[in-house]
Amino acid sequence: MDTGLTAAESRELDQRLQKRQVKEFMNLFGNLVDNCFTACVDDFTSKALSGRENGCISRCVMKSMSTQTRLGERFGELNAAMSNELSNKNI
Amino acid sequence: MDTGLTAAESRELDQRLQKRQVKEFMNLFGNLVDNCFTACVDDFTSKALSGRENGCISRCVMKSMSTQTRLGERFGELNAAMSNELSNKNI
Amino acid sequence: MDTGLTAAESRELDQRLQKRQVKEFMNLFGNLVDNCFTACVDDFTSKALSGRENGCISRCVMKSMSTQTRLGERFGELNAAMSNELSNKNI
Amino acid sequence: MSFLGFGKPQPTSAERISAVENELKVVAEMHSRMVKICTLKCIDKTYREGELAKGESVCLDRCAAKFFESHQKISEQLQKETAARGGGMGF
Amino acid sequence: MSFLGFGKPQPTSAERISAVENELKVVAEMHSRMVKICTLKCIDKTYREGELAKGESVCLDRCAAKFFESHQKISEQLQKETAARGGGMGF
Amino acid sequence: MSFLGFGKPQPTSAERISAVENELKVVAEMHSRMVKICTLKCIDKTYREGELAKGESVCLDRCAAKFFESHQKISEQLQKETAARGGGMGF
Repeated sequence: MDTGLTAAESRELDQRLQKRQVKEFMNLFGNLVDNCFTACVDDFTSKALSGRENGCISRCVMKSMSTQTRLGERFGELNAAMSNELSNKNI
Repeated sequence: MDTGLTAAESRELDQRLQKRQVKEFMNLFGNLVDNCFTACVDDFTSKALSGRENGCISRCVMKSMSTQTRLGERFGELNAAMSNELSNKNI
Repeated sequence: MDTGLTAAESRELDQRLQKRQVKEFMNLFGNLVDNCFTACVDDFTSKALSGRENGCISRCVMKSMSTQTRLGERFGELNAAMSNELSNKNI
Repeated sequence: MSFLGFGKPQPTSAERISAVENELKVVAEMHSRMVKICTLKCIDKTYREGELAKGESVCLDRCAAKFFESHQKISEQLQKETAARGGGMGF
Repeated sequence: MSFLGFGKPQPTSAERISAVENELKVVAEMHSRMVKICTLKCIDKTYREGELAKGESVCLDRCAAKFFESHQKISEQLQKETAARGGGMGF
Repeated sequence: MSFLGFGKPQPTSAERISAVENELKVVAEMHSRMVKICTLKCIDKTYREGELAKGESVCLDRCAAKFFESHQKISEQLQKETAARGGGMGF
């Protein structure tokens, strides 16, 4: 993206984006825990995760990472296509 | 609302409120997309929206805007009534 | 927690934490309203809460506070145990 | 709307601005929660119509009134219970 | 992606940075909403497998495409309707 | 709790404060997610009683323990998988 910022502005922006990345990773991690815990843990007759729950969580994390990767690729493609379309319209 | 702020403070506040408005509009827009997509799109045998899905989304947006408007009016009335009640209590 | 901060840094941190506490209380209160309203209010043939709804909300608030307290205790214990484990690993 | 204790006299300029900003934030968040919850309670999810049905409109009005009543009731109960338990903001 | 009107020429340095930051925030939030919603629509919640099934992968691709199309469509409709109603950002 | 890599030595004062603030934010968010999810898993939504039933209390305790165990397990798996895939924070 052509941001039209000076070098100093870019540096300031970079710092803010790093903070945003940390925040986004924290959200992503939190959503992952919520999602896999909700889907996999339903037995409260003991206080330790059962073998079945452990397996489910582990598969859930793997599948969620693949989902994240795949959707990230699609998102990048679609976003690039949309940006092109919009800048063609604006010219 | 009587904010009890000086002119300079009011100006600073205005700037922050503008930022807040942008943020709230973004939330509102995001919730609208979530809500209408969840309600209307359920067929993943093709990658383009079907006529039925398009119609549903369009009606969903219209109805959501009316809902937003109507609830905004009620909220304003109820909030005014509550503020009056509270300031009467405090006097 | 040993934060390794100077006194001045601690003071600055305290101020930020107070803001955070206010924010967290607001979230907690908002979630409580959402949760108890969703669970207890389902009759929209009148615009005032019925006796049944009032009772349900009141019990919901009491139970939610007990839940909050109990989970707060468990969270404190588990978090302390985990911190100990981690610092033992790091030494 | 001062039920969360904002809007009390504050010394510095920054604090005065924060106080008003917080008060408006509480109102904005309450509004957004109300829209979400009353849409869920009142609006037909099939979106066969783009206009609000008569029944939906009436339901929204009553839902808004009940939401406010619940909000105020819960706020009062919370203050009473918190005082009785001698607890701070974390319940 | 400029459909929310960010990225227009802005005078001061702080505003230029904010504009780019907001634009990236909009994209990041859209991404995160898409992941949540397409996971819900496409991924089997039993997590019997740790790999994405063929059907799940295809569903994710189509869901991403439909999500983008919906996003753009809703954004355009919102602009038209808001203009027609003469309303501001709060609808 | 340092599993997200906060709390490492940081040069400037502002960064030191941010690091501690982030660490506490992670803990606070984890707490709030736990309350939401364990309330959903353990608390009877009819609210016929205002006191926690014995079964609910025990369920909360076990849910808290399992939530922590899941949190730690997922955090470790995420680190391993991310390293194995050579990916950054976006998976």
